[in-house]
Amino acid sequence: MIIAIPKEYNNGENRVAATPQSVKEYIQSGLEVWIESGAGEKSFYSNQDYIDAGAKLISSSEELFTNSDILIKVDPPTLDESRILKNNSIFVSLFQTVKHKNIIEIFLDKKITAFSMHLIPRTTLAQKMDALSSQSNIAGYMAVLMGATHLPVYMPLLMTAAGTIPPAKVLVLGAGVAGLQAIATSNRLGAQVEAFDVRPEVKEQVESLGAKFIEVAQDTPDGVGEGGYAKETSDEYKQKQQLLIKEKISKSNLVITTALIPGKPAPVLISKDVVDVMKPGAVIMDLAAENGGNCELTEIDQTINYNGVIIDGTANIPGKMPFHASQLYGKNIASLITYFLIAGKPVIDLEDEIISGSIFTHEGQITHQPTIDFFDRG
Amino acid sequence: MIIAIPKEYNNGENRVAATPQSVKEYIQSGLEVWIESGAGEKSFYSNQDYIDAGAKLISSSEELFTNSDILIKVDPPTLDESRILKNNSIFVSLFQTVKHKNIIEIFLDKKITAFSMHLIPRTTLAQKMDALSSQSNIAGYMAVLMGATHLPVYMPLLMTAAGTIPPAKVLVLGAGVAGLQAIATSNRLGAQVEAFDVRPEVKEQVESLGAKFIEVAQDTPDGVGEGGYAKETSDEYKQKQQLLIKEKISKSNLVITTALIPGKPAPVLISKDVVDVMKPGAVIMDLAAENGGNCELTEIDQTINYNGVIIDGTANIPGKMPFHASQLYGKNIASLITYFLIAGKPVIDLEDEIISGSIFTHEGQITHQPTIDFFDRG
Amino acid sequence: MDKYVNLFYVIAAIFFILGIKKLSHPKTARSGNALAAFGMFIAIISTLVTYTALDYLYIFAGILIGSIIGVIFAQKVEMTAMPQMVAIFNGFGGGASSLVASAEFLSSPDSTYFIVCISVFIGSLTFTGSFVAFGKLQGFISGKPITFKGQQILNALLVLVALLLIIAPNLVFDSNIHSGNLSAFFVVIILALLLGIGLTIPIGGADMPVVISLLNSYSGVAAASTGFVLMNNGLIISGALVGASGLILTNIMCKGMNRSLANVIFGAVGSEQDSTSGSDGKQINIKSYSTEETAMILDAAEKVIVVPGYGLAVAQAQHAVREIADFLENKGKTVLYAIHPVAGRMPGHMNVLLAEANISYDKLKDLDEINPEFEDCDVAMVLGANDVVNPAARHDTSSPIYGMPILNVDKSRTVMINKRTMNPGFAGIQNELFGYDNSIMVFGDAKDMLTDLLKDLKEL
Amino acid sequence: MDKYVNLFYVIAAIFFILGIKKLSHPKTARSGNALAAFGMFIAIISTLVTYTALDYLYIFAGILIGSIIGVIFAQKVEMTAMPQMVAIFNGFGGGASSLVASAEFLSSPDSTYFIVCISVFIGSLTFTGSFVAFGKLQGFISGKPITFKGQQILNALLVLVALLLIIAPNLVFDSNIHSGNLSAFFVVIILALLLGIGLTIPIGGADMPVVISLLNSYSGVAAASTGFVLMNNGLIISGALVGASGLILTNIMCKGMNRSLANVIFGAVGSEQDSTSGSDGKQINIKSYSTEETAMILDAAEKVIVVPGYGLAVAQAQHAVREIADFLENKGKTVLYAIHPVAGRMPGHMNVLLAEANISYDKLKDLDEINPEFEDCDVAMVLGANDVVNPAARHDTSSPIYGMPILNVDKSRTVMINKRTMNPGFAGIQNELFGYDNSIMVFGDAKDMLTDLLKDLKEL
Amino acid sequence: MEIINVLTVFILAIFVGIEIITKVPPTLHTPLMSGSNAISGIAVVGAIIATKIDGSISTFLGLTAVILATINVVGGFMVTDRMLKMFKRK
Amino acid sequence: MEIINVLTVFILAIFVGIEIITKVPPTLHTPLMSGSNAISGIAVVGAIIATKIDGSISTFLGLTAVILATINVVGGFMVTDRMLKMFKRK
Ligand SMILES: NC(=O)c1ccc[n+]([C@@H]2O[C@H](COP(=O)([O-])OP(=O)(O)OC[C@H]3O[C@@H](n4cnc5c(N)ncnc54)[C@H](OP(=O)(O)O)[C@@H]3O)[C@@H](O)[C@H]2O)c1
Ligand SMILES: NC(=O)c1ccc[n+]([C@@H]2O[C@H](COP(=O)([O-])OP(=O)(O)OC[C@H]3O[C@@H](n4cnc5c(N)ncnc54)[C@H](OP(=O)(O)O)[C@@H]3O)[C@@H](O)[C@H]2O)c1
Ligand SMILES: NC(=O)c1ccc[n+]([C@@H]2O[C@H](COP(=O)([O-])OP(=O)(O)OC[C@H]3O[C@@H](n4cnc5c(N)ncnc54)[C@H](O)[C@@H]3O)[C@@H](O)[C@H]2O)c1
Ligand SMILES: NC(=O)c1ccc[n+]([C@@H]2O[C@H](COP(=O)([O-])OP(=O)(O)OC[C@H]3O[C@@H](n4cnc5c(N)ncnc54)[C@H](O)[C@@H]3O)[C@@H](O)[C@H]2O)c1
Repeated sequence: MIIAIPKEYNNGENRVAATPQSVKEYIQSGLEVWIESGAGEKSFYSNQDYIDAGAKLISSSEELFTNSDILIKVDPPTLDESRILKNNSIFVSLFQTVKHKNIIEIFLDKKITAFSMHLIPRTTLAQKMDALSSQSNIAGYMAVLMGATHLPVYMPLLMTAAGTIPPAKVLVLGAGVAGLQAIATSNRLGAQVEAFDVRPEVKEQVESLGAKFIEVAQDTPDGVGEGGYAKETSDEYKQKQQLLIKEKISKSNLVITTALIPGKPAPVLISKDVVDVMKPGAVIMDLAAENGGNCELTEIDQTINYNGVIIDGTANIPGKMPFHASQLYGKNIASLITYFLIAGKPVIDLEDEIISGSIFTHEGQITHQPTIDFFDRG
Repeated sequence: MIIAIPKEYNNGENRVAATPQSVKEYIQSGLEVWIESGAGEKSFYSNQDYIDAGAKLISSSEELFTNSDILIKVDPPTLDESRILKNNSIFVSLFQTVKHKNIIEIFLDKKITAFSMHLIPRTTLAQKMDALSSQSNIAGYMAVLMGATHLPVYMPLLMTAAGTIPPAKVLVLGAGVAGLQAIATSNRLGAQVEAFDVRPEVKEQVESLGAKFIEVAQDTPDGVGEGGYAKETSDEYKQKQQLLIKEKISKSNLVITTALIPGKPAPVLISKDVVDVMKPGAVIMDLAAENGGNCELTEIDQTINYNGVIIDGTANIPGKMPFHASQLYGKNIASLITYFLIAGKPVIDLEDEIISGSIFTHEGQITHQPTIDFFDRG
Repeated sequence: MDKYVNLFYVIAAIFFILGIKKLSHPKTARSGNALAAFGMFIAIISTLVTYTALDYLYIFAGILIGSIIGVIFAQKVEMTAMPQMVAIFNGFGGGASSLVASAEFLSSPDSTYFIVCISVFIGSLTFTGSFVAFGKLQGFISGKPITFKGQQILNALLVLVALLLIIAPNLVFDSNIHSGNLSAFFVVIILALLLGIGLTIPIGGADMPVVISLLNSYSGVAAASTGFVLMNNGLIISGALVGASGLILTNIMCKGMNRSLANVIFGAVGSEQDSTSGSDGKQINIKSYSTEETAMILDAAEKVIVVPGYGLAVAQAQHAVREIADFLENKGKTVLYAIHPVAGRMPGHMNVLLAEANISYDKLKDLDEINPEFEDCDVAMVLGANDVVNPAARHDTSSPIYGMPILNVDKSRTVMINKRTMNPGFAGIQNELFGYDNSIMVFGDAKDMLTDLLKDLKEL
Repeated sequence: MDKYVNLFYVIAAIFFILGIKKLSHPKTARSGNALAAFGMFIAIISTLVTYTALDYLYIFAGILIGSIIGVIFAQKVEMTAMPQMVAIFNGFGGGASSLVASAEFLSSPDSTYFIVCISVFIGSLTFTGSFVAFGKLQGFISGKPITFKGQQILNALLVLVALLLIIAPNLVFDSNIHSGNLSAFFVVIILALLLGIGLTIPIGGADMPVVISLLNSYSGVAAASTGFVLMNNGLIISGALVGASGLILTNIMCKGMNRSLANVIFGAVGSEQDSTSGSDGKQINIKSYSTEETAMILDAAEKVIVVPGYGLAVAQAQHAVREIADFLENKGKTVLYAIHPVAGRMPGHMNVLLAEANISYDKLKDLDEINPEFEDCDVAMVLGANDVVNPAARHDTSSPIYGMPILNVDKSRTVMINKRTMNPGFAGIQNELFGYDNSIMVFGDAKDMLTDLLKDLKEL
Repeated sequence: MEIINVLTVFILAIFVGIEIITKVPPTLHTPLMSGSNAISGIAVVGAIIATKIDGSISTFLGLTAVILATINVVGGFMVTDRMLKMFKRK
Repeated sequence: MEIINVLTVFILAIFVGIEIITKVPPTLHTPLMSGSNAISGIAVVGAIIATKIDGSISTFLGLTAVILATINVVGGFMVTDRMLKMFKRK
């Protein structure tokens, strides 16, 4: 059984799907590991590191795709790449099914067993495979550092001989994993942090990090969907939210938005007219940029200055911290793969919650219900 | 009496020498304030803010230079600018006398009374005018944020489901104001911080921030010069230092260097062969870049990647945080100017320690001893 | 009666005083007991030597028999049965007092009727009360409170009638003083015996230690009143000592349970240990401890491992933890922190939390490092953690977290678990750990609990 | 002698016991004093009523005169002179005991010579000792220890001779018991009077309170021995009470000074307040306080302002400060932090430091905000700060920091300054604040000091 | 006077009893109870004296009292000691 | 027997004295000292009794004793009260 790790060619993608450490794990589980030359370079892992760990260095990307039984990646494959995948092989990467309809069709055609690291259930047991958690955590942390670097002001309170500097006001919208980490990091830097989220149980979590939770008064607590994800919310709610957000934003120095709704475009939390009332020098870090952005003005992978307000739409923030991002992602994927390997052979047990949850095509069928629904809708 | 604030045209200089707040102070002291249109823009102070504070908006830079009795700036003037300065007027800016010989000659010619904010004595009483302190503090803080953004690794310790992330190792070389603030900020972010400096009394200060002080074993404590500044140190000391530094650096993720010796080029603490043994992905923030850099490879205002080691030579880091940098610098200068104003008129008392310390040309004479020495040497 | 015997009684009393004082400090307790025993020895010997016309045969026979029984009891009893043993002994003591007073009264009925009755009343009450307490603890009588309607009224009636008979026997009985007193005397005994049962039976097994302590105080009073009957300083002083200090001890014990004495005696609640049934219907029997008791356990520990969880963050108790740890470390104990990879609600949550309290990185251990350490750990302090210490993950294949590596806190000698309720954690599953033999629960908000715990630790 | 008088004495004694108990708690102290006074009233009245053949004229005259003098003394004395007042009263008490015993002895010389002598010995010693203590405190005698070679030996000799005369007067004097006893009796009195002086004179003024407390205990013993002379339960119980509790109090006071009783009595150190001379030769008289005393001051405060400086950072005492502040806030006090712009060694040093201990931002006040607050602040706690609170900046034009705005801590009721030594801060200049009337110095590393202070606060 | 004296002694002893224990750690509750319970076996002294009283009932009662009180004393002190031995640190 | 009884009382009173104070805050040191000092003025009772003793010396000594002891008692309690009044919070 060959497991292959190709180099990532996407722009800004510095990560790699396996580290020398995870290569060792695969070899211990009885797999043969092929890796594309230079795959780890941008994550600061050298070819030599991989060879030392026992991997075979392959210089052509094509060779990997056509020969491997299991192919693991960070980003989804290109159409071309998916076309040369070996039939009936296993493919694993971060993969938003609603964005890559034609790739899925190829997968079905080739009877690829495809896993998306996006779909790992958010249960306690699956935590070690939960790439969304590990990568969001990095995004939340980095967003604060990048935001603070953009800011023309200090984050902490300082009382100096040349005057007292008030602490920066940080507002975190959407307090999932990324949001919570953003709260924690801003707090560490001494800023005044407020946060909010549609899921009411998040209040306690925000407070457990020492920040203030802003509540939108609402009658029915209907922001929660299945599996811990937020549903798109009612119109009335949205209105109230917009008002409160607008007021808070106008006073904030740094706004970090992380609101996502799986399988849908990110909700717009900051419209243009809200940005208009922000102070000059304020910064918006939009972590939802990849899914359309939580701010109306966000442009993906660009940092724009709109009337003195800086809006950073960097999509792949974990890619900016590639060493640890790859280490964690590599560990997540390795945990998934060793989970379904039995004596060096993959055994796909669709009864298993984690397997069935994270698989989306198998033996020519789409197995993931929301994806089926999406295909049905057209 | 007209006090004038021109716009800064240097590349990367976002600061301004007066904020609306300091304009008010000048007006209260009986001065007339002229400001160049757009001077505060890059610091997020609008023309309107200045007008509201009582300043007169002037669109031509030349008009300011030729008419003002007191001219305050952030950076030293260009040769052209200094040539049009009004005779016998007062000029104040950050000014390293040894770097601008020809400007000083013009000043002498025009009998300009010139103050350098670099020369403010480091005494308790002069703290509120101490621009080096206020700006170094920003540099130390920003250097950590910028360094952490460059780093491919986390700063804090994290124990997660995908493995334990060890804390980043931060090394601060030179623990003056900037170094101490860098220590404090790295500490806040959860890194493991070590620091060192040639002045032995700094040990206690480093420890008072919760970091570890690395000591170079030495026999005679001769690293201390007058006024709290470090002298260039003995050869033997340098050798031992180099060795210890090399060892520590090779293990560090982030190295922040701030070592300066006033009136001299910055000491080289990190030679090329030291960089060679650093880990890939390590980062050097060289805050001494403007004075030649503490690292041999530093290139001013560039971020280079040398075999995977990132060396950031940004010279004007406070300029990256212009709102507060200007606020503090503006306050520092205003404190100095109101200090020598009596009933709205400047009174230059060369008996006064602060005045005599920070002035370098007055009535056609160089008054600053090290500058005289420098001129004498040629 | 030689006058010097009283001197010896005073000396004996001094030994008792010192003994009791020392008994209330852990380090000196044993020697305190020995001192008290020695005081008793002095009292007995000086009595034997001074009083004349004693019936030595009976006395020695009695002492021999009593000693043998006492030694056997004391040797045989299991450690867990100590409280009931004390109850029996106490009953015997009360009985003895009452017998002595009776003997004096019966042989010379002009000895003050009043004081004899008091002595007999209290002694007899102690006698039966102690035996009921014993029965409850030993399981001969149901440990549950036995209550019926009008119980309190009946008890009150018993007391009133007895008091009436003690104060004015002749109002009720024969106006002939002697025979009237005699009848009243017997009735008082019977009433007291009944009252002892009536007062003790409605109290639950869990509250028995308090009751025994109270009865102990009574038996002191009984001895003192017998002292008045015999005009014997030794009995008076010792009896008064035990009576007063026993009452104080009873009060301390009540405070420790956060109850008033009245509540214990008349509450008739005497609830049993909590038992909670989880959502899956399984019953878990837990032991709920006060912070004071927890402090004692920590005090005896050498190595403590703190296991922080989400609840610690919710309570924002990071500084409180640090204070406790500092205190323990200053006492020379080792304190480590076990960080489970998924503790909290975001990766690294516990790291952020503990960093806020400046807890040194070298004390934070991850799962692989810390798990072997639990084997020789005295106390694992689980603070607001739940799922990450659930042993079901190790053995219960049906558990949704089966297979997740957990912190093996159950391997340590004692597991102290703090949370507010018996509610489950994030995974929504019950935790059998709470019912383990070496587990103790300390309920409450983590911050409040730790603050109290620190206070109690300092007061030890 | 009516037998009931003894009952009243017991009742009086109970009042004394309760009175002393209450006197040792701040909240109940005043009522405790009243209780004790009432007990005394009972004792006196019942004596007057019960004893017959009393010389009422003399008695009432005596009581009247004594009362008038007592009232005048008590009213007139300045608050600062309280300790010497107590010393005088105590001397009178000891004198009275010794006079009573003498009277009994002189009128009926067969009353036990031994016990009379003990009573007279202790009473007389207390009398002169108390007056020496008074003289030292009032300044009539030098407050410095007065010592000479062989002083201890002389005192020992006095004691030995007196003991000999008490135990075996006839070995020395006339073998005729009566006249021999009489001579010995007078010699004992003289020896005791001398001894009182000899024991007290080598002790320094600062230690006088301890000495007075010890003499108070003695006067209790004197009263008790007089009780034995008169076979009076009232005197015996009350005297024993005062004797024993006085000794304990003396011990507590010694512990508070970190000295042993022996050290106080024989140490002959009794050092005066420290005084330090700065580099410029100016003398500053400072008051050095213990953490225990500081705790009392904090306990009485409503509003406390913490002034952190570089020393707090050096000591890394940020968490300790927070703990103290939490404690004070829980007691309902206001705690604020005054951050001077140049405190520490880098801009914002104190902010970084206090943020580490999670001290809320709204409690941090900058110079302009906080300076008006000192006016109604009870205690300013200056922790490792120096230059930033140096009042020379306000008025001493020759000072190198003249003109710098400082934190006006000296405006608060009490300024508590903690540092390790009298060394200057960064600016290298002496700080006159330390010698201000409302300043107290608490020396030590800030972390250690705060830890102790917290302990002491909790023990109040 | 006798009774007054005895009362005095009684009252003072009560005060001593009240004051000697102020704080007891929970682990010592049972041993302290048990130890002071053994002291209340001082009734044995009374029992010994009671045997002197004439009359067979009294003697019988006295004998029984001696046995019971001795059990209380001997058993009480021994049991207390056993409990306390447990606490000794290894 | 009398003396034994009196001794008993004395000893018990000492124990009570030892036990009643365990912890006293420093501010109360002086008041407590002063208050218990006033109690030691119980010698006034002895002084009163002493006036009864015949003989002019005794009576004179008794009178002096009454005066001194009364000063101790009256002054002591009053001074204590004055001190304690100070502590009252405004
Ligand atoms: N690490 C992550 O990234 C992450 C993210 C999301 C979810 N999770 C999940 O969260 C769980 C973490 O495990 P855990 O053991 O840390 O937490 P947990 O299993 O959720 O248990 C926390 C316990 O703390 C108690 N608690 C809450 N507030 C408290 C307070 N103020 N004082 C004292 N106790 C309090 C609660 O019991 P009471 O209510 O009875 O007090 C609760 O049982 C895992 O299941 C994990 O999968 C982890
Ligand atoms: N803020 C800045 O940017 C900056 C930078 C450089 C210099 N400075 C200067 O530093 C000074 C700051 O004023 P400051 O009041 O904070 O400090 P300071 O005047 O330097 O005084 C600090 C005091 O703390 C005491 N101390 C040191 N270690 C201690 C410990 N472990 N425990 C208790 N006390 C300790 C020292 O006295 P002992 O030795 O007797 O204990 C010292 O007198 C000013 O003069 C300022 O100009 C400020
Ligand atoms: N079992 C585990 O150990 C574990 C680990 C990680 C995460 N989780 C759970 O997974 C869930 C999702 O976490 P995530 O970070 O991936 O979420 P996410 O990235 O999908 O969404 C980010 C956050 O945005 C919020 N959001 C959505 N719409 C919003 C709106 N209009 N306004 C404001 N906020 C909005 C969501 O509620 C969510 O908190 C959480 O419940 C988390 O607890 C569980
Ligand atoms: N009085 C005040 O309130 C006040 C305020 C600010 C600063 N100061 C004092 O001013 C002085 C200088 O501060 P700064 O930050 O401007 O210093 P700086 O920028 O001139 O130098 C930075 C640091 O580099 C160190 N250094 C020089 N050569 C070195 C070498 N070869 N290796 C390692 N380190 C080397 C210096 O010792 C100094 O600490 C300090 O003594 C500081 O305490 C005083």
